[in-house]
Amino acid sequence: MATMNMVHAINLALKEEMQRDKDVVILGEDVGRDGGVFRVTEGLLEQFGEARVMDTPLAESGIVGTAIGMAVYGLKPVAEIQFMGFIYPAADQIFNHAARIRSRSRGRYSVPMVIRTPYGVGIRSPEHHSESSEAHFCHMPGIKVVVPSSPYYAKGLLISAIRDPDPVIFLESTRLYRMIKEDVPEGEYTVPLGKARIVQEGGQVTVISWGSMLQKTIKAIEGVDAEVIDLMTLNPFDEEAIFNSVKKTGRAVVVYEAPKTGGFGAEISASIAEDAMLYLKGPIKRVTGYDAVLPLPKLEDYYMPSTERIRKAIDEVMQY
Amino acid sequence: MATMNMVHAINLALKEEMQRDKDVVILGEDVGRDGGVFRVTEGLLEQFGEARVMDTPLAESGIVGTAIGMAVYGLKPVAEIQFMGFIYPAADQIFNHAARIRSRSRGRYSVPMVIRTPYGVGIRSPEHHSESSEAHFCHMPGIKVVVPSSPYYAKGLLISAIRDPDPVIFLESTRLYRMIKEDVPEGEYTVPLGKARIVQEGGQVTVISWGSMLQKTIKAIEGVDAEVIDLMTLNPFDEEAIFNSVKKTGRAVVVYEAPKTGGFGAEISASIAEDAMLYLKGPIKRVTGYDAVLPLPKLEDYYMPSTERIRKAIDEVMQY
Amino acid sequence: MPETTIESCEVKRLEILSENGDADESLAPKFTDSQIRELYETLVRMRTFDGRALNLQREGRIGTYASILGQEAAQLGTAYALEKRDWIFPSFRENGVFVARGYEMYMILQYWGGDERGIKVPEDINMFPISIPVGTHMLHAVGAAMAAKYKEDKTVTLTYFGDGGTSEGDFHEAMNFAGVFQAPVVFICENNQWAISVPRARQTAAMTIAQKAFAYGFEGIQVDGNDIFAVYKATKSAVDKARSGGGPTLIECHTYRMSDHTTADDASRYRTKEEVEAWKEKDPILRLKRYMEKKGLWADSYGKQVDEDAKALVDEAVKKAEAVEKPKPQDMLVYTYKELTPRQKKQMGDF
Amino acid sequence: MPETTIESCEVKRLEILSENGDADESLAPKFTDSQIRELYETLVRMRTFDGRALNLQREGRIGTYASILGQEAAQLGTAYALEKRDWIFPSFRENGVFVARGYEMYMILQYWGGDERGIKVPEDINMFPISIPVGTHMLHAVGAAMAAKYKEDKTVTLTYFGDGGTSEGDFHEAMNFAGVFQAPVVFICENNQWAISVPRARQTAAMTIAQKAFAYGFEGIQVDGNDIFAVYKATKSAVDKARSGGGPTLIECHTYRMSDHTTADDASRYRTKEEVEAWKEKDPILRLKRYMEKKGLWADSYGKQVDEDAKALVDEAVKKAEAVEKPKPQDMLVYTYKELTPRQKKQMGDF
Ligand SMILES: Cc1ncc(C[n+]2csc(CCOP(=O)(O)OP(=O)(O)O)c2C)c(N)n1
Ligand SMILES: Cc1ncc(C[n+]2csc(CCOP(=O)(O)OP(=O)(O)O)c2C)c(N)n1
Ligand SMILES: [Mg+2]
Ligand SMILES: [Mg+2]
Repeated sequence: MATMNMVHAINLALKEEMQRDKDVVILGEDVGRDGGVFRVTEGLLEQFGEARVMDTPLAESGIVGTAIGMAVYGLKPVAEIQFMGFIYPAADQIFNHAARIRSRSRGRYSVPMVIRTPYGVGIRSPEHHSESSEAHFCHMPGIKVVVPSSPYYAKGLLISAIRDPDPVIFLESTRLYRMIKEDVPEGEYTVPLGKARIVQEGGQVTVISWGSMLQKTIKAIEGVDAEVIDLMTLNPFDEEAIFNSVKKTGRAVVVYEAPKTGGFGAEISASIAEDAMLYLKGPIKRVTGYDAVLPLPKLEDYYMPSTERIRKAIDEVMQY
Repeated sequence: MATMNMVHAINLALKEEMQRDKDVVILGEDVGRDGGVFRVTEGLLEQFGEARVMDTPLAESGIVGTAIGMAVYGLKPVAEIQFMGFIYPAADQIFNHAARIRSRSRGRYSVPMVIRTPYGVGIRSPEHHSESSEAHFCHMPGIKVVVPSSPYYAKGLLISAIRDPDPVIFLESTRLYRMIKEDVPEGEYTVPLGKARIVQEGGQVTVISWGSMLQKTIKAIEGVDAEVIDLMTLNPFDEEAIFNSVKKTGRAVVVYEAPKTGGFGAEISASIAEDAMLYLKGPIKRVTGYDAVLPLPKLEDYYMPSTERIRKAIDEVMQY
Repeated sequence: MPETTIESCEVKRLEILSENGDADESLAPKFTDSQIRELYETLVRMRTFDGRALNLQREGRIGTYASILGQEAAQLGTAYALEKRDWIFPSFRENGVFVARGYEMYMILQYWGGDERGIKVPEDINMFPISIPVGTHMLHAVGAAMAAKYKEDKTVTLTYFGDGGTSEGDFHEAMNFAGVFQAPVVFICENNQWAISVPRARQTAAMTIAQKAFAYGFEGIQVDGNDIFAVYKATKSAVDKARSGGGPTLIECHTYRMSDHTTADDASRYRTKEEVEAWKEKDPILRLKRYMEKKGLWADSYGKQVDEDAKALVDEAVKKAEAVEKPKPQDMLVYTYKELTPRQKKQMGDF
Repeated sequence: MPETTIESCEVKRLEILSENGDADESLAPKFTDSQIRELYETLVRMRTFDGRALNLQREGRIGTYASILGQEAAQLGTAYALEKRDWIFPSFRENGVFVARGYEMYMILQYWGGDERGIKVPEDINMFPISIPVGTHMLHAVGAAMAAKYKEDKTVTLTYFGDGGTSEGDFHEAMNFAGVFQAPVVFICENNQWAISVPRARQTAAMTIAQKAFAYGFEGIQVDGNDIFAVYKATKSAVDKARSGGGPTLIECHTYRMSDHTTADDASRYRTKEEVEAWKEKDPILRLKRYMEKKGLWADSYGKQVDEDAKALVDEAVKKAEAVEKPKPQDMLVYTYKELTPRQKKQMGDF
C-alpha cells in the first residue's frame, strides 16, 4: 500500500492492466514519448513499447474511431482525449458508433473501450481546457460514464472500466489530479461500475455530487447532518442509492460544475421528483456552473460552485 | 392566407426571408438542385441562384463551419443538416465555435445562423434518421433551440430564428412535415423565440411537450381538465409559463421522444422541482423514449411515446 | 537554390476489359474458366437480388432500399480478391458485397425491412454491419487493421465508401492514420459519380479521387469500376501488398449509380436521361458476358440457367424473409449494454 | 488502353534568402530599404514581445503562453502580404501576427493573463480571435471567403494552423470546400516540425504538407519558413491569385518551434538538444540581419536602437496590461447571447 495522488493511481491501474492483459493498448495525442500532458501515461511507452502505447496524429475522431475498430477486432483500447473540451470532434464516433455497435449487430460485435479524458474547472487553463460535458454522454444509451473523486476510487474504477464489455467514458478531474494523496493498494482491486457510494451517512439532507465537486461538498456540509453521495458512475446511475437516501432525509441538493441548464444533475432531480417525490419536504436545489461559456482563469473561481454556494443551498432546503 | 403543410410553410418562410434580405443564404447537402430530400428548399435554387442556395460537399462540420465564417462576415446563413442523426460531425463547430464566438470576442463577433434539421421518429426510416437529440444543444449556453409543432408556428418561428442575432438550431419533425395542414399567412409574421404557448387552458394537470409529441399530447388529454404547453423554444425555455401553469394545476407531466435519461424534459422536471415544488400535489411524470438505441422501423412505434402512455401518466398524476 | 521540385506524383488508371468484351491479356488476372463462370453467376445473383429488393420496396414489403445497379463489378471484383479471414467494413450500398460473401440474402431483406436481426453477422463471416453515417466507418477498418497488425494476424481489412464519403473529415483521418501506422487496409471508393443529387465535380475539385492518397503518403489508383478484371487486379495487388506489410492503398472504382440514390429518391430531378443512357453500354455484366462469348464460355442456355438459378435463390430468400417472426419490443433494450441497467429493467415492464 | 497516367503533380519548395544572408535577387520581392527595415523592426518587436511573455509567465504574471520563437518570419512574411481589408483567422500561436497587424500588445498579454477582454478585436482590425481547438477555424476562414466572394468584396482571407492541425477532419473539409467553391482563401501551415511531442513524420506519412493541396484540386507550395522573402513572395502571389478569382492556395512554411510547446510543456522530454541547436543557424531574424549587413542597411547602433525601441514598447504594454482592472464576474454571462435569458438574469443576482 502506497500513498499516491490520482495521476499515479491511474498510471498504476493502466500499468497493471497492461501487464495482466496484452490486449490492453493505449492511444492518443502525446500519450507515448511525452507520457501525456498530465503525465498520466508516463513510463508506459518505455515499458510496453510503441505497438501498445501509440502516439497518434492530432485527430480525436481518428483516435476514437480507430479505437472502435481495435475493440471490435478484440483489443481493449484505452484512448485518451487530451482535454474534455476537445472530445466533440469524436462525438459522432462515440454517439453513432461506439454506443450503438452492440445494438446494431444484435450482440455480435461490442466495443470494450475506455475513453479517458481530463475535465473540469480549477487549474487556470486556457479556453476549452476546463469543461465538464458529462451530460452529453449520459444521454446516450450504450455509453457508460464514470467519474472518480479520489485516487483510490480512480484506480479501482478504471480497472473496472477497462474490463467492462461496453464503452466507458472515464473523466478525470484536473483539479484532483495532484490535490489529494491517498492510500492506494498495489495490485488488483475493482470498484464496481453503476454503484454510488455513501461518503458520509446523515439524516437531514442528501447531497449528491461526483468528481471534483465531491471534495467541495464534503467541506460544505460541516456541521450539518447530511448524507453525502458520490455518484461515481453517472451512466447508468445508481437511482436506488439516491432514492433510499432521499426517503430517509426528505431533502436533496445536487452539485455539478457544468452549466446549470440541461446538466446531468437535472436528471437526478427529475428522477427524484418522479419516483421519490412523496418523501420530499421541500424543493430539490441544484448548485451548478452558470449558463455561460466557461470564463478564462480570471473569473473561473466565480463560475465554479463554491463551498459557500453549496452550503447556502443546503441551508435553504433545511428550512423545509 | 393559404392552407399548407409544414414543408410548404418552411419553404415559404425561407423564400420570403431571402426576398427580404439578400444576406440570407442557404447551404447543405442536396438543398439546391434536388430541393432537399424532403423538398423543403424546393424552387429556391431556381429563384435565387447557385450563389445563394449552395449544394455543398457531404460534410456536416464543413457546412456548419463555413456557415459560421459566413455569419461572422455578415451573412445570415441557413444551413441544413440532412437528418439530425448526422449532426454530430458538426458538434464541435456548434459547441466550441457557434455557441462561443460572441462570448470569446466579447461581443465583437456574432453568429446569426440557423441550422435546420429534420428530427424524430415516425416515418419508417433507416438507422440514424429518426433521432431527437435536442438535449445536447439545450446544454450549451450560446445556442438556441426551437421546435415548431405545426405549419403556422413553423413559419413564424423560422422567420424569428433567421432574424435572431444568435445561432439557432431549428428542429423539424419529419412526422409532422406532411401530417397537418393549417392556415398560414403569406408575408411577414413572427412568433417570438423564448416563449411557450398555452395550447389549451386547464386546471388539473400541466402537460408540457414540443414538436411532434405535442400532437400526441393533444389526443391524450381528451376528457381531462389539462393545460397543454407547447414549449416551442427549448433553449432558452420559458420557465415562467411552466411555473405559472404548475402553480395553478399542481401536477405536471413532461413528454419527449428522446431516450429518457438525460433528455431535455429532465431539465423541465428539475426546474419545477426546484422552483415550483411547493405547489405540487404529486410526482412529476415523464413519458419518453426508452433508454435504448432507437430501433429500426419494425419496432419504432413501440419506442415512441404513444397516446396511451401519455394518458396513463396523466391518470397516474391525477391520483394525487 | 530557388524553386525546386521536392516531391511528385502520377495518378494511373487501369483498364483491362473493354466494353465490347476484349481483354488485354497481358494484364488480365489468370482466372480459370470456372472462376470466370463463378464471377458471372455471382454478378447475376447480385443483380437479381437487387432488382427484387427494389420491387419489394415498391410493393411496400420492405423499407427504403439502396440499389447497387451498375456497381456489381466494383463490389464483386473487390470482395473476390479477399480471403475468408479478411475483414470487410461496408457502407450502406454494399448489398452486392454481402451477397458475394455468402451472407444469407433473406437477412439482407430482413434488415432493409426494418429488423436489426437481419444484420447480426454470422460468426463465420468477417464482415461488419452496414454503416449508415457516410464516411465514418473507414476509421473502424483502419483500427481493425492496426489491431490485426498488432496481433500479427496477417489479415487484411477492406472498406467501401462512395465519392460523397470522401468529403467527410473521418475519411481524412482514416486515410491519415492508415498512412502513419502503415495499417494493412484497402480503401475502396465506389465513385458512382453522384452523392444523392450532388455530382462528383461538386464533391471535390480534384480531378480524381485516387490522387487523394498522395496526401497521406501512399498509393492511389483509379480503375474502370465496371471492368471486373481491372477491379480485381488492382484490389488483389493492394491486398497482397497490405498482407505483406506494405501498408494501405486507395482504389477508386470509377463507375455509375444507374438507379435512384435510394427508393426514397427521384434522380430525374437532377440528372439527364442521356447521362444514364450513356453508361448503359458500359454495363459490367454485359461486358463479362461479351468476354465469355469471345472466349467460348457462353451459351444462351447457360445464360438462361444462371438467370433462373439466381431467381430461384432470391425467391427463396424472399419467402424466408417474410416468414420471419416480428421482433419483440423488448428486443430494442436488450442489446444496449451487455447487461440491462436497473432503469432498463423497469422499462422492460412496459411491454 | 491498359494503365495510363491521368493526373500528375509536382511539389515545389521556394527559397530566396540563404542562411548567410544572400538573396537570389531574381526571385526576391522588390522591397524598398525602408520596407526591409520595417520588416526587421517588426520581427524584433515580435521576438521581444514573445520573450517578455515567457518571462511574465515564469513569474506567474500571466497564464499558459505559446511562444513563437523561430517562427517570426513565417508569421510576418505572410501577414505582410495582406491588405488592411483582408481577414485573418489565426490559431493560438499567432501572437506575432497580432503584433504585426498592429494589435495592442497589452491586450494580447491581457488575454493570456486569463481575461477575455484582451481578445475583443478592435473594429478596425479584420482579425478573428485566437482559436484554441486545433484545426477547426480554417472552416471559418473558408466561410468568410465564400461570403466575401458572394458580396463581391475582393477581400481575401488567410488562416494559420500547425502541422498537427492538418490531421484534423476539419482541415480536410476546409480545404475541400475551398476547392469546390473556389474561395479566395490562403491556407498557411506553420510546419514547425512538432505538435507538442509528436514529430512531423508521425503526423502524416506524406513527405510534405504542401502536397496535400493536390487532393483538393488546387496548388500547394512549400517555402523555407525562416526565409521572410520566400514566405512573403509565395503569400503575395497566393493572395493576388485569390483576389483575382483564382481560388485557394496552401503554403507550407517549413520552420521550427524553438521553444517548448507552451509554458506548460517541457520539450526536453521528447527531443534532443542537437536538433534544436541545428535550427539556430537558420534563425529568421539573424538571416535578415546578415542580408542587411551585406546590403549596407545595417549599423550596430541601428540594431541597438531597434532592440531598445521594441523593449520600450513592450515595457509599456506590460504596464498597461497590469493596470487593467479585474473583470467583473457578471461579465461571464453578458456575452452568451445578444440578450440575457431570464434564467441568466436570475444568475446575475449571485454576484
Ligand atoms: C454523415 C451523413 N450525412 C448525410 C447522410 C445522408 N446521406 C445518405 S447517402 C448520402 C450520399 C452518399 O453519397 P456517396 O458517398 O457518393 O455514396 P453513394 O450513395 O453514391 O453510394 C447522403 C448525403 C448520411 N447517411 N450520413
Ligand atoms: C482539437 C484539439 N485537440 C487537442 C488540442 C491540444 N493541443 C493544443 S496545441 C496541440 C498541438 C498543436 O500542434 P500544431 O498543430 O503542429 O501547432 P503548433 O503547436 O506546433 O503551433 C495540441 C494537441 C487542442 N487544442 N485542440
Ligand atoms: Mg456516390
Ligand atoms: Mg507544429
